[in-house]
Amino acid sequence: MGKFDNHGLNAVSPLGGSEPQVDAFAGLLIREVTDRALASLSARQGGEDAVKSAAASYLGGALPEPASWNANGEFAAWWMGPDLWMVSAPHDSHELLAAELKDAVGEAGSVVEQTDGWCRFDMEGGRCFDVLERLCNADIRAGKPGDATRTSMEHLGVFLLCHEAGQKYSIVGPRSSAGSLHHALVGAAQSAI
Amino acid sequence: MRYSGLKVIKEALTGHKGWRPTWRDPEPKKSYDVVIIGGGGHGLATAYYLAKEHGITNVAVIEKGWIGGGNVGRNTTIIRSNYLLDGNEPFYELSLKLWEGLEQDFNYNAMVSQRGILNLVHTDAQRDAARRRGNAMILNGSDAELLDVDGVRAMYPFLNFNNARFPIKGGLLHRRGGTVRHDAVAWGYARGADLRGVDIIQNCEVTGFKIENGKCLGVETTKGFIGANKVASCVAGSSSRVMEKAGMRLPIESHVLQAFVSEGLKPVLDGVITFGAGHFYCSQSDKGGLVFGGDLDMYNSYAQRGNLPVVEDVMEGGMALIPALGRVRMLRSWGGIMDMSMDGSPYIDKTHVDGLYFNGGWCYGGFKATPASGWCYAHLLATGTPHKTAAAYRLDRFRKGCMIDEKGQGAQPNLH
Amino acid sequence: MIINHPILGPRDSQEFTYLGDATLIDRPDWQAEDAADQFHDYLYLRDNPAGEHRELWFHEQGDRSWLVVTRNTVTHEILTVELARDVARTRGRSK
Amino acid sequence: MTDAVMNTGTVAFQADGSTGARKGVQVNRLDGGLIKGSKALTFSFDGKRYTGFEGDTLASALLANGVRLMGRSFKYHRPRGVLTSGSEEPNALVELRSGGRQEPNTRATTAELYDGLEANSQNRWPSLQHDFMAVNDRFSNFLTAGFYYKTFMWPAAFWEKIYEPIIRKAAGLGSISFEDDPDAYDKGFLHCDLLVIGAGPTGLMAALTAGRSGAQVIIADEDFLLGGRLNAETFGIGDLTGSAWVEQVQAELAAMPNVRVMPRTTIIGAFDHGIYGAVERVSDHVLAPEAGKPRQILWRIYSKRAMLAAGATERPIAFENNDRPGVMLAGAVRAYANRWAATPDQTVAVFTNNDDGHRTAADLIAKGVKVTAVIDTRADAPQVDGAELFAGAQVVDTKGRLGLESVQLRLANGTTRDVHCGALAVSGGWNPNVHLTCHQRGRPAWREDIAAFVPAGTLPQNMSVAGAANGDFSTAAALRAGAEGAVAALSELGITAKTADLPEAEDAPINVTPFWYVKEGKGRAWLDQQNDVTVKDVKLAHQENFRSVEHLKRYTTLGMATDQGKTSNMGGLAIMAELAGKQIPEVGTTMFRPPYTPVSFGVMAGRSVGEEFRPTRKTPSHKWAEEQGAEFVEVGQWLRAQWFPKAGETHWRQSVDREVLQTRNSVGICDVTTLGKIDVQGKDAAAFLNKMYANAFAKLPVGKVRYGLMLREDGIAYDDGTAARFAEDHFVVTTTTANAVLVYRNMEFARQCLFPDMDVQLISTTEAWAQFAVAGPNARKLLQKVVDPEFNISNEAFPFMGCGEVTVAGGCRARLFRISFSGELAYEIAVPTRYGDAMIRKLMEAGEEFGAVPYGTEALGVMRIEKGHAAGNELNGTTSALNLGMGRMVSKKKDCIGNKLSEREGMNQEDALKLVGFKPVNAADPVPAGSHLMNADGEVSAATDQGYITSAAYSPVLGCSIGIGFLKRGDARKGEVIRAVNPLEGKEVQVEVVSAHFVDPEGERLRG
Repeated sequence: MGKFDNHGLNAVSPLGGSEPQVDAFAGLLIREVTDRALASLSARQGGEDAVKSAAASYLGGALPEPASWNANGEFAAWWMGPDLWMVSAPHDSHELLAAELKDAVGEAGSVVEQTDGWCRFDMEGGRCFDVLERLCNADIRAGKPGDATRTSMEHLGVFLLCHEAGQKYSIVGPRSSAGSLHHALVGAAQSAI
Repeated sequence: MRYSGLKVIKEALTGHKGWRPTWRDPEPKKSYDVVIIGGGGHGLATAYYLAKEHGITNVAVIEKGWIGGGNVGRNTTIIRSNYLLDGNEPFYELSLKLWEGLEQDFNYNAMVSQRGILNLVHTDAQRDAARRRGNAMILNGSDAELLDVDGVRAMYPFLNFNNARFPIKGGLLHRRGGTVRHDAVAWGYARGADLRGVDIIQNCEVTGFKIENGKCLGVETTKGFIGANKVASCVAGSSSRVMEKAGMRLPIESHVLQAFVSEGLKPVLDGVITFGAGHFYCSQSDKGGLVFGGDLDMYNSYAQRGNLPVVEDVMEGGMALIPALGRVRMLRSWGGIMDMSMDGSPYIDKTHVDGLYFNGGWCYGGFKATPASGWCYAHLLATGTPHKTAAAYRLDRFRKGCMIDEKGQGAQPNLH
Repeated sequence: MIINHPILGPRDSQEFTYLGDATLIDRPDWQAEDAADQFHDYLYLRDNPAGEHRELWFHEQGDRSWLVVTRNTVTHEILTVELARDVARTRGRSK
Repeated sequence: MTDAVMNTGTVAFQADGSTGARKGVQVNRLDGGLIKGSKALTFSFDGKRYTGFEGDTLASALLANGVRLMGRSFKYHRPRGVLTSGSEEPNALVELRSGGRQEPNTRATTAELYDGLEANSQNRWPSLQHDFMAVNDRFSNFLTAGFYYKTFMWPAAFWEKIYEPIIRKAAGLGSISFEDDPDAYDKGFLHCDLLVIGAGPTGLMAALTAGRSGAQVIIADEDFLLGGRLNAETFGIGDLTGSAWVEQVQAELAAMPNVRVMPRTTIIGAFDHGIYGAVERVSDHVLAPEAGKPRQILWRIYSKRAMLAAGATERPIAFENNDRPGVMLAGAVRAYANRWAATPDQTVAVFTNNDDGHRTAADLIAKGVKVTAVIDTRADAPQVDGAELFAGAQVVDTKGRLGLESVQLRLANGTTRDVHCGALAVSGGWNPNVHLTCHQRGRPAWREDIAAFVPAGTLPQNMSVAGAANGDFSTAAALRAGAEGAVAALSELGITAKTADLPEAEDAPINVTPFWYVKEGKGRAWLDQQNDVTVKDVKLAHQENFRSVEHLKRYTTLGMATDQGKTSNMGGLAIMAELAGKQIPEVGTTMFRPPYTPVSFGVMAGRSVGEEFRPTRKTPSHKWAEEQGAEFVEVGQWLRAQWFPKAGETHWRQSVDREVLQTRNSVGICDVTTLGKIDVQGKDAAAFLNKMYANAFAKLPVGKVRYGLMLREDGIAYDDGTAARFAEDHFVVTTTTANAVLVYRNMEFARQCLFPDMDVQLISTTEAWAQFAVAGPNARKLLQKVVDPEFNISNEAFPFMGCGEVTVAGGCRARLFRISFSGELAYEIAVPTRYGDAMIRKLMEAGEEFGAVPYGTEALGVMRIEKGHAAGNELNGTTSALNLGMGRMVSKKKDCIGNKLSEREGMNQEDALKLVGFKPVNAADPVPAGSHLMNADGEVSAATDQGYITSAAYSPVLGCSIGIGFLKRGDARKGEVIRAVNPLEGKEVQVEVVSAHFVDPEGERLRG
């Protein structure tokens, strides 16, 4: 699960394992994802344009519009709120993503390491609609790739990122509740499939 | 006409010909000594005690709809005297004592039933708070017992002791707490007041106040002007609407509180029980329905109805506490408009307008307060001075920094 | 209820936390002559209308925007929704 | 009929052996119907075994088996049979299933038959046939409406002791098993352009029209079979039977990906802005749900438009003894015959005030059932073939103890006549199902031509009503209304739909002459059969001035039963109107409220049950702590280690004392990740914190931490924590575990609503860092083994209240804060959460030589009480900085949240409560938190109350219990001996008032 032993401390996944958890159902796969580094980027007052252009050159593409996410090469980013984005990159190559991003945007923006604030589960397969409609109020059947929706699942606030409508989604939630979120996803899958 | 078992038998044997109207429907007189706005529990109780305790019978209670149609007719029927703060507990203890003698006093069986209230605690901090409150109750002449988890299990073995997210650690038991047949309270006070000469005027809405040089002379209504030496507002959730007509802004927000009843069941729950780790409390009516409720819908509202999220939240709490309820069905939901005050405690006070009085801010504690509210409001109206147990319920207490904040939530009404 | 978020479109009110009357934006000047009275009225008195009510909602399970929602407290109909930050600026708030 | 039924794929019984055989068992089973005669199902009622067929309900199967007696009424325990064929059933309620699945008050009319179904009658003892409580019926004259308000008052004590226990025991209907419900429930969310409520001719036509336009459509019906009344009538549609047409439409809808057909799904409520609640009964028609599958699902449906096509409910006519088993609604009798091939008896009479009732006679005759009479209240009643018609006649009484045997008529000419019949089909006309239109502000309006209320007033936003629910009762009208309603609703959404060519269908006019109750007769005529409310009760309510509909309902309990008066309210209103000399619309109606039909707790809770009631938050060291055998405690949603028992420790106190002493004597480690952490950046970050905190922050140097106190605007303290300055424009703020969310919300409020032009950015980082407190004289020595050598953390280089970024364990980035909650030389060290598990192990390993201990929340609590630090119990929402002894911290020189209102007189009185410490005079005495404080002598009362103890613990350092709490003028009373009273537990101890700083009051240790 990534190059974590770059020092004397070994990492564990949000679910507490040394390897990411995978759960398989007929037509659905739920995968714990642990190999991404995260950093939040917010524009300072008056720095909105500067941040956007600086981020664009660092990420190799524009920051996403509200309620959406995009990927540029190894980077991905989603909109969290007004003038606030979450940037993600491979953990192996960017464990210090926050520092890199701060260098890129300088005084124009504020950057905060978020890597371990979150857990992420990817849901793949033809039954995504049937399972997600048991979990959140987002109109997923009307959704499209690139949608980034903040919603709640079983009392937990999560980001729902659509990769391929009905086929692949990422669910990003608070790390300390990874167990509860995982239980909710698996429970919904068992119920719906 | 006096009600009694003998009377019931006599009437049964003579075709029930002798039952008379429980209250008259008179036309309003030109003026009264006291005009009470609001034919709810508090208004009717105030009229009753004005007549009975102070001999003031030239009184009208004016109600825009049908009497008892407000919160006295849409609450969860609980009575209790288990408050923490000195500003509150003596008042609610007075209320509970009045409940205890009420039926004989007004000759109407309101089914006052003291089967006990158990507030569950789930953390050590809650136990500490329960101990402080229990001691305050006892110091104020009420009753309280601190139960450990085994004590709770002995009372209600079917609560969730096995796989609870927030395990039960004990509870504060208030044996004199209980329930009352809510509608009967309004009817009993109405009958008692009517028998003593009070005019109860239904379908009569106040449209304005007649105020001249700082003195209130009466009210404009849909049935014309009604003069009064004293006008006493007592309209709970409608307080801001009514007092606005007298140019007042109040420390009150109106919020909707939903309540629920299940289908009738053979005995499940003897007393009242409140969940300490979620929004759920429950009792069982004499008819067999589980009467339960939880938290406010949270947003300002004058609609006597709520929305689905709160229904779910409440019934999630029910299942968390009593897993055996899984297949019990909720039969009906309804909403009442709560006059939420800024510190969770009520107001019984004069206003800046001479002859205009105000009673409100009961949050969702109004029902249990009905007798004491009427008693103390009548005392204020009759004597001009606050009753000693209600002395803290002043409108200017926030200016002075003397809040009575049981929950410690500050100036946010929907959190009280 | 459904709140039509100015940035995100219709969202379930369940995602929001309610605060209350939008006049809570108009925090008095602490150095005013009658600051004590102003703060009292600001914090404790409410119009509490039966009808149109401008009120503050926080999109806690969403984008963390504070919104000013104009809603009818009798029908629950929602008339307008604005970003509280914009409203605050138009009401002269700055630093 | 037979061919058509063949077409529908269901099996009709021919006059052959198999039918005969079946009829042998099921004496009242008829030919035809929409049941699958090929699939026999066995079930039991009150222990007796019966056979029915797939497609039966419990009620239809019992009728087919010749069972009419199914229940007892609530008050008089009168024998009762089934009145209706749907969810409005007031009488035939049973306990379905057993054990944890026992389900009281289940309507036999909606319970789908499955093989092995087990049902029992309820509210009777010892048996349904012989019910002891039926004695009440003898005393009915004493038990009139509201009688209990007038008696049971003497002697006062008897109410709770004698009367009420008897009443409570007698009250209620079905019973629960008290076992946990073993089934799972689920919830979900659906979105659509058009929600169609009801799948009768109206709803199906609407769904078809909308579906063909490509719109997103959901059509839901509470029944397991779509079609509504079409399944109960013999109408044809075009050249098909009704049921054949339904199957055809259903097939087309099923083929549309944009249409979701939801049978067994009840729309329970219409909520704000087009949100509907729906309950889908996924597994109630089987013995038990499949593994992992839910019993029921609660759907939250977000609709842009909704059409109510819920049909209508027939209403009875009240007459003497109209409640005997066998007296049923005419439409129900028709439904049992046509859909379920069952009849309540082989001889049936019909009593009606409208043409529709005549259909029942015709259909029964066609099925070979003997119709002994058609009694029509109208003198100009239409002719009847195959049965004797009594026009202008009324039913004045009935006979038959456990089941109807005959009815007595009064004919138009005034003479009376007895008519033999085992069932009486009654029709008083139909009421549109307006319920959902009333869930918000809708108030139905009276329509004279159909003598019923129809939807009116403000309907729920974007809801329309069509078909019988709107008072258009004919099939043709329903089809038209459904199609046109769908087109209209969609056009509002900019979707064009075409009205399909409507098939031919019956278009009979409504001929009804209002007739509510038979006036003659001394006996009782029932309105609300379940609650035993009779015409006499309504008259008594009127006599006693309970005349408003709401008073009528509440005084008589009319319409308060499990059916919510679906069949009884109308009659009550009409009679009250007559008595009051008013028109029915003047009297008005009571409120219909959610749910449309009762909803189980289980489905409203969904998957949030047991330990999953709410999410659980786990600390980074959770797994390690489990390995140590730690006891855990819920702190908000967090699970935290409470203490770490060692082998041989038999009482938690032993563990906690050891953890405290070892920490104070050497070093202890505690996971403090749960404290809220908010990252604050921006040019105005310092100015912003200066507004948030009561004390000053502007001048806090970089690399330093400062304690901060937060006030509410009302001047009451609500949270405290630290702010560490990592750069001029970068702070990390900590909050208490409990208030993390609240503080963040308040900061965002200030940022967006109060100071919108401040350049400040906020984000929570609570979960991103695993943070550990390392406390005790050996804390530095321990950390020096973990922090990489290039970082100098000596006392000089890294003094008290210092903070900085370091690396640990050979390059793992970390944050180090020199802050102390325990009062010892202490640090908090944070690493990225994924390394938290490794970090706690690393710290323990490094601490081995010092005998380092992990400590839990208990030891943490003991040490903070020993230091007199305020926590949740002290920050209880009613205490000011002054009370907490921090009055001087509140800056008067700046504007900050809360400082202005903290100046109010009531919060600054000279006898204000002050936080102080308490030591028992007798060291052995405990001083429980929650005790109240009283002067050394004088009475113990609320009036003499001096304060209270907020937190208490046994201090292993002092060797006695200690407490902190609030005492009037406490700071001026040190040394005074007072009493801590705890009457709740019958305790009173003498305590000495001391400083709250029990240990190291000068604070030398933490600077060491």
